[in-house]
Amino acid sequence: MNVQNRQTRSLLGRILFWIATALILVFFLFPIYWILITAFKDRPDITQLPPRFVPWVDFQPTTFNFHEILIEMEVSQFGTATEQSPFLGQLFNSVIISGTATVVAVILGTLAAYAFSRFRIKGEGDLLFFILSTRMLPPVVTVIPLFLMFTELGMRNTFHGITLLYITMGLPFVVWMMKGFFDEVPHEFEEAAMIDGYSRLEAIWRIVIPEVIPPMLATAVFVLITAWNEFVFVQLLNPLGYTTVTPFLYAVVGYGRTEWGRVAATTVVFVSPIVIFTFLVRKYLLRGVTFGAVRR
Amino acid sequence: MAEVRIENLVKVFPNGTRAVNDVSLAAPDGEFLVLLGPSGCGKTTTLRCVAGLERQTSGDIYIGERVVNDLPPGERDIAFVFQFYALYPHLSAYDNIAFPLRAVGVAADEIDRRVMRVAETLRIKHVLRKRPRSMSSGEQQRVALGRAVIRRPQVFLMDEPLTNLDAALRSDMRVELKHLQRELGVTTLYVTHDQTEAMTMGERIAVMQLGDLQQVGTPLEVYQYPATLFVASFIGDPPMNLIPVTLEGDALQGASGHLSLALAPDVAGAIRQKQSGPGLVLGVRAEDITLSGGDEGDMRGEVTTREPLGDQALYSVGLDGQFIQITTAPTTRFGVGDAISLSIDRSRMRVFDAATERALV
Amino acid sequence: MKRSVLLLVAILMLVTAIPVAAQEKPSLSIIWFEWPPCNALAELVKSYEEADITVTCIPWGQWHDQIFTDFAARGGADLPVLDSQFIGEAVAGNHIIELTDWMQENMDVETYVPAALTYYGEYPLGSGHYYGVPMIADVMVLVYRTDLFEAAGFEPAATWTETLEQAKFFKESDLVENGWTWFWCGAPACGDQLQVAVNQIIWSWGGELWDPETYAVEGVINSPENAAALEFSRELYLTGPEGAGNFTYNEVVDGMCNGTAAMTAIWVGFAASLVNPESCPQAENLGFAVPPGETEHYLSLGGQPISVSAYSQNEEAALEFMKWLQSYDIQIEWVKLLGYSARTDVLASEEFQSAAPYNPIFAEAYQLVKDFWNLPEYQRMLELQGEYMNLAVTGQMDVQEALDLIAEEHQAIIDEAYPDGPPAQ
Amino acid sequence: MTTQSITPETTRPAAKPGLRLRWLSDRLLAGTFLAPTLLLLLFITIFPLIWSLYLSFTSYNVNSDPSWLEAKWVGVDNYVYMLTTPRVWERFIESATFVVPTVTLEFLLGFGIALLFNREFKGRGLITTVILIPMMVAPLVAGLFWRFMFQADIGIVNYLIHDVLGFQPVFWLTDRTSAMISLIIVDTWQWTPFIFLISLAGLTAVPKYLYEAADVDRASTWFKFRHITLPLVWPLLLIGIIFRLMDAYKLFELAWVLTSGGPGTRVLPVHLYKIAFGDFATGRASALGYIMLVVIIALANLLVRAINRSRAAEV
Repeated sequence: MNVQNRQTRSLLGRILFWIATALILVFFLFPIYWILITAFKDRPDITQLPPRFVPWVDFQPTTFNFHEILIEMEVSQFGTATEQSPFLGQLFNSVIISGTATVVAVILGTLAAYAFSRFRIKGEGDLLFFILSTRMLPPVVTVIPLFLMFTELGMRNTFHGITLLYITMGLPFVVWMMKGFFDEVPHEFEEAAMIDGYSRLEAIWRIVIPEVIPPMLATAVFVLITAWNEFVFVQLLNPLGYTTVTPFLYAVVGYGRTEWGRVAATTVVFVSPIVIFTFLVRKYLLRGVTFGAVRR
Repeated sequence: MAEVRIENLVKVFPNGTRAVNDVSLAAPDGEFLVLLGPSGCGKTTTLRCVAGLERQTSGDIYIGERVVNDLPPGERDIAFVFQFYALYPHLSAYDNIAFPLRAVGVAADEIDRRVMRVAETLRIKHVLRKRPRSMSSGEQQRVALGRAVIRRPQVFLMDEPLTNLDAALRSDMRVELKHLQRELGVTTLYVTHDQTEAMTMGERIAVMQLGDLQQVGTPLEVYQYPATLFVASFIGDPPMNLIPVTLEGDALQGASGHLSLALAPDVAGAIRQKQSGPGLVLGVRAEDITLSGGDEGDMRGEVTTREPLGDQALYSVGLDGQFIQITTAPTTRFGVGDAISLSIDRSRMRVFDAATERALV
Repeated sequence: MKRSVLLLVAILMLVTAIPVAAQEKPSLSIIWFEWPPCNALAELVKSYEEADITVTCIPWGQWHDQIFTDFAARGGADLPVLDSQFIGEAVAGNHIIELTDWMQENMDVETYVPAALTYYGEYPLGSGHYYGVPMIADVMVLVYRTDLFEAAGFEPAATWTETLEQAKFFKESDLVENGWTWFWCGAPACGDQLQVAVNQIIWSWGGELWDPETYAVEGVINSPENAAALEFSRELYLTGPEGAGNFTYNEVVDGMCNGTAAMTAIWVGFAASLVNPESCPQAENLGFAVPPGETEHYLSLGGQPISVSAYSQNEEAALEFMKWLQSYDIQIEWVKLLGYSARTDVLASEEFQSAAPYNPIFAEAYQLVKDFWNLPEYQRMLELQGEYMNLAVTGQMDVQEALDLIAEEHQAIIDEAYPDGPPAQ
Repeated sequence: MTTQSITPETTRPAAKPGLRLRWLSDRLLAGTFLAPTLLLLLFITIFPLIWSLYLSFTSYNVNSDPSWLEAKWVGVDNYVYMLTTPRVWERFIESATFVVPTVTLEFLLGFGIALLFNREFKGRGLITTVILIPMMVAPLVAGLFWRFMFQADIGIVNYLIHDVLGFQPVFWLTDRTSAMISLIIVDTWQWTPFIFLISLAGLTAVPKYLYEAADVDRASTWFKFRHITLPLVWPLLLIGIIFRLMDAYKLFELAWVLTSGGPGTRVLPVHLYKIAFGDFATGRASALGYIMLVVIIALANLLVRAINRSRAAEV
């Protein structure tokens, strides 16, 4: 892990650096902060001008929105009918569907990438491009045929149906990323192991696997994000069974009055698993994302 | 060309290790000075400080008359040859060699002329179009050299450039490198852990250990008159025999009484005066000991092994749990187990103070 | 026949509860979009014994596409509540059954507001074939800040021009920030919001969208009256909040409730939330009136028809339920639950008039309803109208140029769909 | 060849009898490794591809035609219609005015920030992770909250511009040009971290001794950037740009929520959605879908070839 250690010796250089960093952080993180504090505001505070920025100073934070989405939601703004919020069930679905899809996609994709990198495959370039091109057709065109296909095969409202779809959506990214990585890992060590009598599989197990875990984790982050936030297919294919959170996210916006508080609260809870996972694998992110495109 | 002077150089890494410990050293204009020592002795760090790739904690470095402490590498007019060549993987050999000239905007035709001349001298014209990945390590090494030479710097700094070559190529390159340096007359600091390279290439050798400069001297001085126990043990193959002794009267006595070496009174006097404690170490090269069948030598013992080395024979004789190694003419015929006696050439032996490890006489 | 619209993505979501196989009682399913009347319907059907009825309310964004994807899958609810403009599409795909004869025997047809029956169920217009009966009637009511009107000495005006003067007065005054706020969004995701708002102004200026007999649009939609009406809309827009070009019902309700706007006109369906102090701070200061007219007096028709799916397994039970639903006393129950009926006798009934303060105004306004074309090409024509009129209202395009563009492209769509003129009646 | 990844001194595994027929196992292994991925891709994507390709040559309307099997074959009418209607060309231009500036801006910003952060400083680990959060937020939510912030009257952005700085308020979402600008801003906000991460990974992968050699060769900072950093990192950036190009080209949710597909931001997927789900004209929608596919494949092909060219010149 090489890091340029050009100490910005000059004081001016250091000041400019920290000003630039501050500006960057504000641009990228303020909207996140805005979502976070909106989640803790009740309705009047949300749309006030001048905007309420600082909790406890500008407004009294309340956990009302979280209560609504996690426990019990007042259904119609007019009546008093309330119903048990479906959010937690859907969050569980999101976890198992996106989680399984990510794990399987990363494993299958890595195996395929290894094959592309180590063995001479006929028409390798075209095959790789085909894999990449499966991600190019706009979903709006494929959504109807998939709907008909899933209905025909009875895969709607099932766990395996949507998960299979998410695995396929994740594969292109995994294959391209991991192939790049394998190209960078020198062949000599596997070959040496094989000369010593190890089969290719054992050589992989002993030499390659320990080395491949970091980039697999890095790839997993990207695949997870795509599966986690997917909306178009899940709300068409799984409206009744195994629904994930994204359709709920759409519905919770409400009708007549935009329920900013609820949307923000849902987002905060919905995005935190990914933030945590990314934080856990942050060390591997840099190392794993080179696509092997930088020659040594 | 310029003289390189290092004064009281100290380098302490952020994690606390004192890589260079108050080293002062000067390489006069045009000299090929070798920095020799085991890995981790601070020789590379010293070289990198001279190059400006590392910033010394304290001490001054002069190139020619200029103090270069605060100058970035680019402004020190030095060339650095890396151990792993550091060739730009995406550039051809030609572009790699031309890189330093392009960096300062030399005209294209001038660049072409000089690159061709360097390729000529280093016999790498045939690889100019190739990229590093498709060249042999020998060729890569010469391209790295080409990149350094083309700039006509005041100083060459080389960090173990030959270690990655195979044995045969390495000995050729030693000769070529030495010839090239003498022809260009550029002051060169050359780092290596290989004493043969040091002995054959260096006009002077600076031996370092754990950050300290042990000794600076010509190959002969360093070989024949090692200033410290470490230099004695590090230089020479087989290494110098080091026998713990004590001064009894005018004679050096071995621990088990098998060895007693009479000294000239003035020599014994000098030792007694300079020694800091009773413990002394007698240092004598294998070729400075003669074997004889009789029993009138300084020491008697029994032959434990005999190794024919082509132009010599190497004997080892057990004494107080250590082996004394003696090289003789190939024709001497003592067998294993024969009782022999050894006599030591007084004029070529060294006596060290066991505590300070420094040579006394 | 109006379509109320939500801001959200309109990609379909099926939330039809799978009907539990009742022992002998048949089970029926109804699908509608999620808003209070849908909950009211769920309440109403509980008192129906002949069948187990499940009412599913899905977010508006997915409502149109959900129903039609179910039609595509040859399934879906027994009794889909469509929007008036969907009738064309549904009939073209023969997804719903004809009710013309059934209506005559089972419904007191003469008690209904004639326009309601026509616009909710007849396709093609004037053909005498009916495919839907009114589920809920809806029309816009004028909503105004009573406290501001008192301060300014105003009364709800009868004409749009006078209303504009009032709005301008409020805009310049420091009593309130904005005069007239409205759902000006004409973008694809906003469905028909701008269109229903501006249509009633065009009709009130004596203008038309097209000629139903000859299917001609050129020369009709870009007539001088329409241009004047659109110009007027622009001035009305200017009395509202800045950048209201993307406003939807949400922003309008927000504006009225947090007190930054003096007046608007919105579907009566929203009235319930406007008078609920818990969700609307300005609830006490909001008054209701019949929206103004001009040389003529028309209002965009809202409400939705209910139809019987061609793929329903128990068509008989469905028709039975429809008969029950349309009966007088059930319609009375319906209005008690804050539903709205298209039957004049129910509208005149004491129960309806007293159910909510604005009901009498609704009854009066509902007599003035008029609606769009309900052709299968409705969607594309609606989009074009929305896009260009929005540019005109927000001042990014000259009014006449916008109308000419709409006329040209609408005519092209109709000519392509009906090469040899209107389909035989 | 720095030894960052595997040290040659890894202790050799104790010799164990492996499979005798080594070449068979290799080919067999290649098959077993590739099969699941290719089968899955085929199973899930093939039917939709064939289905929509076939239908793009028919006048099928999923709503009115009874079943797609009897859809009426119209040859290339749909394609001709799509390529000759001026409105469709407007959509292509509008899509381009979105994709090109967005991907360029994301590249410049992402790579710039990576260069800035490619040094040792306090909190480097935390900042490089926290800055990735925008990428993790669902596009709908990003659209919704940015819409809230860009709202002309009650939005914070105009509050800052107008009330605090005193400039004229900007109609971010309703004015034709500024609507596109706000769409670009939000997409850049959400996806610059993706390019940033890839760039930083590339920069840290460049061996440090190359820069040392360049320093010794008196190369200026710019010269080092131009002749070492860029050429080495460039292929990796291209891969990042390809993925961004594909996704920006397919963008739908953000345009639908932020500007409701309104004036100036009616990018192709929004138009495609309206045809597919508004008019249910599946035949036409599929045709437009395939035209879009051909365009993006051509673009991606150019970029992939550029990458291979840089690697192939490896002779």
